[in-house]
Amino acid sequence: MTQSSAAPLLMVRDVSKSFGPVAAVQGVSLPLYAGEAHALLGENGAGKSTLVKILAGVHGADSGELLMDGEPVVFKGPAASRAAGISVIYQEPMLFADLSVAENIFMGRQPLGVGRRIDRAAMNREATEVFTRLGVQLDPERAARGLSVADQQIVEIAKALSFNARVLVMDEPTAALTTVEVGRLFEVIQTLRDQGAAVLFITHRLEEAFASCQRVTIMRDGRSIRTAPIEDVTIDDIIRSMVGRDLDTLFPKTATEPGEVVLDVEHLCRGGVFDDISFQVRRGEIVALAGLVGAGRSEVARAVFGIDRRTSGTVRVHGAELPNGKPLAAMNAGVALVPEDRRQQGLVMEMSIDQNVALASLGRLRRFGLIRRSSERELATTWAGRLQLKFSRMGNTVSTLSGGNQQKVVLGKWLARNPSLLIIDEPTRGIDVGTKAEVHRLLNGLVADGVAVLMISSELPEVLRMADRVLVLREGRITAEFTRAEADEDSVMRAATGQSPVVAA
Amino acid sequence: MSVITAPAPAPTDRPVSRLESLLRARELGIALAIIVVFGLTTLNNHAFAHAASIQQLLNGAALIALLGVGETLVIVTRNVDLSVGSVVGLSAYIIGDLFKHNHDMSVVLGFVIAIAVGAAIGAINGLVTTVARVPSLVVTLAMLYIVRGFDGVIVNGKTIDPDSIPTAFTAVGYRTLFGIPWLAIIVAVVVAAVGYAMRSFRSSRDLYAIGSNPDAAELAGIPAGRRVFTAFLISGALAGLAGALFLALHAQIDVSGGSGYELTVVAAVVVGGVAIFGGSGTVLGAALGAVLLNTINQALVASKVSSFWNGAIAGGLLLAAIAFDRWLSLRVARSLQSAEGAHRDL
Amino acid sequence: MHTVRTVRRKVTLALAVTLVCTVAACSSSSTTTTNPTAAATATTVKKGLTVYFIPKDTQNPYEVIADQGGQRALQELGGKVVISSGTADTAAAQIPSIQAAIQAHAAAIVIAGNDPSALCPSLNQAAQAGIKIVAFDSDIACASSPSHLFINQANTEKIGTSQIDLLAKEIGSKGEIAILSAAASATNQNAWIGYMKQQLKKYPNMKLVTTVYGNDDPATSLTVLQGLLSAYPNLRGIISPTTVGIATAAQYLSTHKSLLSHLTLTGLGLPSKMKSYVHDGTVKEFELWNPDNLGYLAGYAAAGLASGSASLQAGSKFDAGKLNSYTVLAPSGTTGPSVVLGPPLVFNASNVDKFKF
Amino acid sequence: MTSDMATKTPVTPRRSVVETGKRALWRGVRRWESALVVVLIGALIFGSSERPNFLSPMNFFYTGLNMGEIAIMALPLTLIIMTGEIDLSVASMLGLSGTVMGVLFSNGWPIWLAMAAALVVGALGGTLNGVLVAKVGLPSIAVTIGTLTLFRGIAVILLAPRTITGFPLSLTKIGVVPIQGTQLAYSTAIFLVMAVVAGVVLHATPLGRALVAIGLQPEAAQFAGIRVNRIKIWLYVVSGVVCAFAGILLTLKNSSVSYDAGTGLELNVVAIVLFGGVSIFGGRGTVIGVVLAVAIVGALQQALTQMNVQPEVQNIVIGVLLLISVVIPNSGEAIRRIRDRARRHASTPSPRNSPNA
Repeated sequence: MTQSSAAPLLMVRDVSKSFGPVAAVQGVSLPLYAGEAHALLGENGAGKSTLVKILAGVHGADSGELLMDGEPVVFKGPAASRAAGISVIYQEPMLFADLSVAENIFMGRQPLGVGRRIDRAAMNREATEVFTRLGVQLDPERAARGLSVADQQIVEIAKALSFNARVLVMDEPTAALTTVEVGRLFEVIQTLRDQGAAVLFITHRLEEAFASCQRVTIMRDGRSIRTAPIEDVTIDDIIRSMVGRDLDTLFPKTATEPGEVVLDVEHLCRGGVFDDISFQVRRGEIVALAGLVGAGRSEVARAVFGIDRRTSGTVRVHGAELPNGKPLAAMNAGVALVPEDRRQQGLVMEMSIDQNVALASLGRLRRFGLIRRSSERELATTWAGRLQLKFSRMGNTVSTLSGGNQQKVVLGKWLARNPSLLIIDEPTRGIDVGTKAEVHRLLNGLVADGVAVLMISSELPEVLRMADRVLVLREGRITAEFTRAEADEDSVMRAATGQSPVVAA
Repeated sequence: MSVITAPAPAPTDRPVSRLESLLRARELGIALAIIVVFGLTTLNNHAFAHAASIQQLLNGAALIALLGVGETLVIVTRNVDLSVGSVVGLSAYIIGDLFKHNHDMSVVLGFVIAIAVGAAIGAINGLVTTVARVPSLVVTLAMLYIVRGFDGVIVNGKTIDPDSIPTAFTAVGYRTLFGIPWLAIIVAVVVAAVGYAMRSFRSSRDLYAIGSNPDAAELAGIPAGRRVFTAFLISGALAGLAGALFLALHAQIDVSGGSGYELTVVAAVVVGGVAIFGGSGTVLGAALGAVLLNTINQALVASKVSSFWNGAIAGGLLLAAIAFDRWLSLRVARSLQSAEGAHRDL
Repeated sequence: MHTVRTVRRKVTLALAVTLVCTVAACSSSSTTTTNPTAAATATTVKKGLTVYFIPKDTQNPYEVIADQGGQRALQELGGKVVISSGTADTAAAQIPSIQAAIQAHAAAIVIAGNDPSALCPSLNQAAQAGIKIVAFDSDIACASSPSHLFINQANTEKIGTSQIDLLAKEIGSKGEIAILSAAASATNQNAWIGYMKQQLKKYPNMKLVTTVYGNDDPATSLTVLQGLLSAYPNLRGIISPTTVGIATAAQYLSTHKSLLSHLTLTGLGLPSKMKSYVHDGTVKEFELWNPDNLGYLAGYAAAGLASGSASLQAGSKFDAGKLNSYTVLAPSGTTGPSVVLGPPLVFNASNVDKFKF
Repeated sequence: MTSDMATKTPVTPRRSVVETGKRALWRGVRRWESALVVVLIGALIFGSSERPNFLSPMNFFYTGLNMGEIAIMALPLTLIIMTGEIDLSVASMLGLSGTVMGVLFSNGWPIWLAMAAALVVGALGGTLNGVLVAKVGLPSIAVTIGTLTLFRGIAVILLAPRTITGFPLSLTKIGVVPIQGTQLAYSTAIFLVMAVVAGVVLHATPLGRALVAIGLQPEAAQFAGIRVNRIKIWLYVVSGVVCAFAGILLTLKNSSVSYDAGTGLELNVVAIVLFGGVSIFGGRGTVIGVVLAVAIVGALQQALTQMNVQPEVQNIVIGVLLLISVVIPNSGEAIRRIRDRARRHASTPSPRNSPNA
C-alpha cells in the first residue's frame, strides 16, 4: 500500500460523453495517483467502458477535461493518448493474428535500423526482454494466431509494459483468466506500481478490487457515485452504491432432491481436446464443470450439444442417444445451450430482441410454413416479462441492450423451448451484480421445476454456492468430483491445477 | 478468491514454427510447381526450354504479375480492387491516342501519363472506400463499369495502330537485356521493391495489421484510412503502368483492352498464397502465381494439348491452391492445440 | 476485326450459302470491283430516307468503317444513317436497336446479325412496320419471313482457298502450317477454315498442324502464338484470318525478326493496322475486302429497296453509286436473295498505303 | 477459445470499435427500397419524355426479354449474398448448361432429356460450390472465381469450336415471343413467379430468418440450431439449378448455343443484386429491392438505346447507380465521423452531437 502523492498523475474532471439521446458518461471525475491501483466498479452500462475509450482516445469527450500532471490534455486519437503515456488493455485482447508476437507488441513503433527499415532482431530482443520482466516465455517470432486467451492477455500486457506506460488502464482483464493467471497479473500490477505507474482496474469480481487496489470509484448510470480509499468501504456498501439499493443474499441456492438421470455422458472423447469424459446430470440438480480456462469445459458442452463432433463416446438424454454433431437433434431432445460468448454465439447482435428470443423456436411459430409475427412478438413479450428484461422497444437490436439484459435474452430464447436440460456456460460472465443475482435465482427456480442444469463457470464462488456437484476438469480429463459438502475453493483449485493427489471421483 | 502463484507457462512452439516455416515457404512451393510444369513440358517438347520461349513465359506473365503486386497490397488490407482491368484499357488507350496525335511525345512522358491516369482512378477507389467506409468490392465493381464505359466513350470505335506508336516505346515490349525482356525486368524491379518495402517498413506492416484485425489496428492508432487509400493509389498506379506496358507489348489497343483481367489477377494472387480476407501474403507469391498460371497456359499449347483445356485446368488449379491453403492452416491450428495442451501441462 | 468473328450459324449452313452464290458472284462482281470514279446519282431513290445501321457492337472498328461507308452512301442519296447497337456482340443487345428503328419509323435496317435466328421475330415486326431489311457482314437465317437482302462481303470459299494459295506461293507449297483464329465459336472463321482444309488437299506437301484461338484479344493471341512457336519449331507458315490475330502475330514477328527466316505470316487484316509490318517486311501479302465499300453497297441497297428502285427479284439490278450496279442473286438453300461485294483484295507493299481502313 | 482470431470476416463499418452509426446504416438500408421506387418512376418518366411510346407493352416485352436471364440468376444470388457468401460462377454455369443441352441435343437426345441433363449439371456444379464453401470452409469469392473458370473451361472442352443450332422452333419461340394474349415474355413471367417465391421464403419463413441470422452472425445461428452448412450447400445447389435453367432459356432465346454464351454476365448480376440494396456482408436486403433494381436497369437501358445514346454510357450509368447505392446509406455515418474528427482537432469541446446524424 503506497501513499498517494499530492497531485494525481491523471485527473478525470467532470467528463461527459453521449451518443445521440444516450448519455453514456455524465460529469465523471476520478483521480489516478502514481504508484496506486484504482478500482473502477459499476454495473454493465454504468459507463465504465465509455470512460475507458475516452482515456484511450477512441472517443472524444463532449465536455469536461483530462489533466495529466495538472496539465489539460486532448487526445485526437488512440495514438495521442498512448503518446501521453496511457496504455489500455481491453477485455478481449486485440491482437493481429497473422503477425508475430513481437510485431504485435511493437506495431506502429517497431525499432528501426538504417534507412528507417524495421530491425527485426532488435524487435525480437526487446520483446523477449519484456517477457522476462513478466516472467513468461513466449517465442516472439511465433504468430499470434492460436495463442490461448491468457497468452493473448500476456501479449497485451507486454505491449503496455513496452510503452513504459505511466497510466495503465485494464478493462476487465481477469474476465477470461484463471486464478493462476489472475495471480500473475496482480504481481505485474504490483511491479508497475512500484515503478510509479498509476493503474485503473475495472472488474466485476469485487474480491479482486480488495485484493489488489488501494482506491475505488463506483459508477452508476454514467455518473461517478463515490471515490474512496479501499479500506474505507465494505463489499456491501460497494454493491449498494452500484445497484442503488440493498441486495438480498447474493447466491440463494435452495437444496433440491435430484430426480432421474436426464443427461448421461459416457467416455466422451474429442481428439486433442478432451478425453474419456463420463458424468450424469439428474432432474433438479445443478452440476458444475470447474477447471482452468482451456481445460476443455466449454468444449465438452459444445460436444454434448453437437456443435463440435465427438470422436468417440455416447451422449444420452432421457436414455435416448444423441446423434453426433447435430445441435437440432439435441434441441429436439430437450437440450438447451447458453453459450460462453454471448456476443458471438448467444445472440445475433443486429437482430431485434423479439427475433432473437424466437430464433430457436421458429418451428413452433409457423402456420402454413410462414412465421406468424404476432405469436413471435407474443412469445418474446412473455419471456421479457418473466425475466424482467429492461428494453425500450422489442424491435430494437439486442446490441442496444446492456450485457445483463443481453444474457436475459439468451436465457429467454432457450427457456422458451422449456428444455429438460439446460447447459449454461459462464452464466454471469461480465454481467453486473444485480442481474447476477437474478440469474442465480432463475437457475434455482428451474431446478426446482425439475430441469437439469449443467453449469460451467470460472468464478469459484459461483460454482461453490450454486452447484450440487462439482466436476473438475484438467487438461481435458475429469480429475475430481466433489459433492456440495466436500467442495471448497482450496480442494477445487488443487484439483484444477493438479497440485495434489486427485480425489477419487 | 484464492490467488495461487504458479510458474510461468512455457508454450512449446516447435511444431508451430516448423509448420509456419512451411507456410512461409509458400513462394517456394509455387516456384517448384512452375519448375515441375516447365520440366514436364520440356520433356515432351525440348523447344520449350529455349531461351526464346522462356522469354515468352516471362513476357506473358509480366502484366498479370504487375497487376498482382497492386492487388496484393489491396487484398492484404481486407479489400479488393476489381477495377484494374478497366484501368489497363483506359490508360493504354489514352497514351496511345496521345502518341497518335503527337508522334514525338517522349516515351517517358507516356509512361508518366499512364501511371497518373491509373493513380487518379486508384485515388477515387481509395477515397470512396475509406471516407464513406463502403465495401471496396462494390466500389471497385462500380468503377470497373464506369471506367470501361468512359473508355468506350472516348475510344468510340477508333483503334490505335502500330505505326502510330513510336518504336522507342514498343521497344520496351520486346527488347531484352542479357536475354531478359525489359518488360520482365521492369516488373521484377517493381516486385522486388514493393516486396522489400512490404517487409521492412512500418507503414507497410500497417497494411497487414489492418487486414489482420481492423479494430485492433484502429486501437493501435494506425491511420487505417490513409494506409488503405495508399494501397488503392498504388494499385491504380501499377494498373496504369500495366496499361502502358500493354500498349508497348501489343502495339495496338481497342476498347476491349484488358477487359476481364480483374478476375485473372485475383486468381493469380490467391494461387500465390495471399489470403483473400487479408492479413497475410506476399507480392512475390502473387507474382509467382501469375507466372504459374501463364506457364500452364503456354505449356498446354506447347505440349500440343488443345488450348481448349486452359480454362478447366486453370480453374481446377485455383481450387486446388485454396484447398491446399486451408489444409495447411488446419494443420497449424491442430498442432497449436496440442502445443496448447502441452503448455497447460505445467 | 469481328467480321471475321462470331456469326452464330451452323458451318454447313454457311457452306450451303456460299457454294451457290460463288458461281454467279464471280461473274457479277468481276466487273464491279473497286472503281473509285464517278459517284453516280440515284435519281430513282427517294430523298430524306432514314436507315438504321445495326452493327454487331458499336466499338467494332471494322464495322465502324463499314458504317461510315453506309453514311457516305446515304449522304449521296440525301438521306441519313442512324448507328445503333450494344457493347456486347449479342442478339439481346441488338434487339432494343431494332425496336428503336421501328419507333423512329426508319425506312430500312442494315444489320450485322450477332445471331442468325434470335433476331427474326423483332426483324419480322420491323418488316410488318414497312421497314426494309438488309443484312451485311453476317447474314441472318430466318425460317420464312422477313425476306431480306444479304450483302456478302466476298464469298466464303474464295476467302478460304485464296489464303491457302497466298501462303503456298510464299512458302513454296511445302512445310508445316498453323492457323491463328479468333474465338473458337466464330462460325465464319470456322467456315473459312473448313475451305482452307479442302484447299490444302491441292498441296500434298503442306501440313496443317493445328488451329489455335486468340479470341480476338491481343494478349490471348500472343500467348497462343508463343505456345505455337515453341510447340512447332519447324513451322513454316501461319494464317490468321482475323485482324487482331494477324496484327498481334505481325507485331511479335517484327520484333523477333530471326523467326522470319523460316516463318511466313498471312491472313485477313486491316491495311491501316498492317502497313508498318508490310513495309518492314514482316508480312508480304494479306487479304481483306473493302469494308467501306461493303457499308456503302449496303446503304445503296437499303435505300433502293426502300424507294422501290431495287427489288429482291433474282437478276434484278440496282444502282450502287460509285460501285456501279449490282445484280441480285437468286435465293438458295437457307439464304435469301443476296449480292456479293466482290473477291477479297490482296494487299502488299505496292498498294497497302492506298487504303484508309 | 480464440474464435475471434480464427474466424475472419470482411471488415465492415458496423464491426468498427466505434459502434455508433450502425443503426443509421440499418435504417438507410431499409429506406433503400423506397428510394429505388422513386428512381424507377424517374427512369420511366425520363424514358417516356424522350420517347412517346416508351411505356408501350411491346417495349415492356423487350425490356423483359433483355433482362430475363440476368434477372432470374439474380434471385438465388440474392439469397446467397444474404448469407454473406457470393457466387461468381453463375454466368459460367449458364453457359455450361446451355452447352450441355446443345451437345446432347445435337447427339440426338430428345430435347426434354437434354434440358433435364442441363439442370442436373447445374445441380452438380452448385453442389461443388456448396461443398467447397460450406464443408471445406473455403472463401466463397475464391471458390467461385475458380468454378467460374472451371465451368467455362468445361463448356469450351465440350463444345468449342462448334455452335449448336436447330432447336425445335416450338420451343425456341418461347424465348422470343410473348405469352399468348399478353405482352409478357416467358422469362419475365418466370422471373416474377420466382421472385414471389424467393420473397416469401426470405421474408416470411423460418428458412429466410435463418438466412438472415447466418448472414449477420453465422456462429450464433449455429448455436441456435440452424444448420448453417447444410443451408449454404442447398443455396448453392439451387443457384446452380436456376442458372442452368437460365442457360436453357438463353439457348432457346438465341435458338443457338456456343461455349461462350453469357460470358461476363456474373458482374452484371452481382451489380444488380447490390444495387437492389442487398448488403455484400450479408443479413440485409430484400427481394423487392432486387426486383426494383432489375426494373430500373432494364428501363434505363431501353430508354438510352432508343435515344440512341452510346451504349457505353449505360455502363457508366449502372456504375454510378451502384456507387450511389452503397455511398448513400453510409453517408450519415461518414459525415458524423468527419464532424467528430474535425471537432476533436479543433480541441475545444463542443455541445453534444448525435452520432447518427
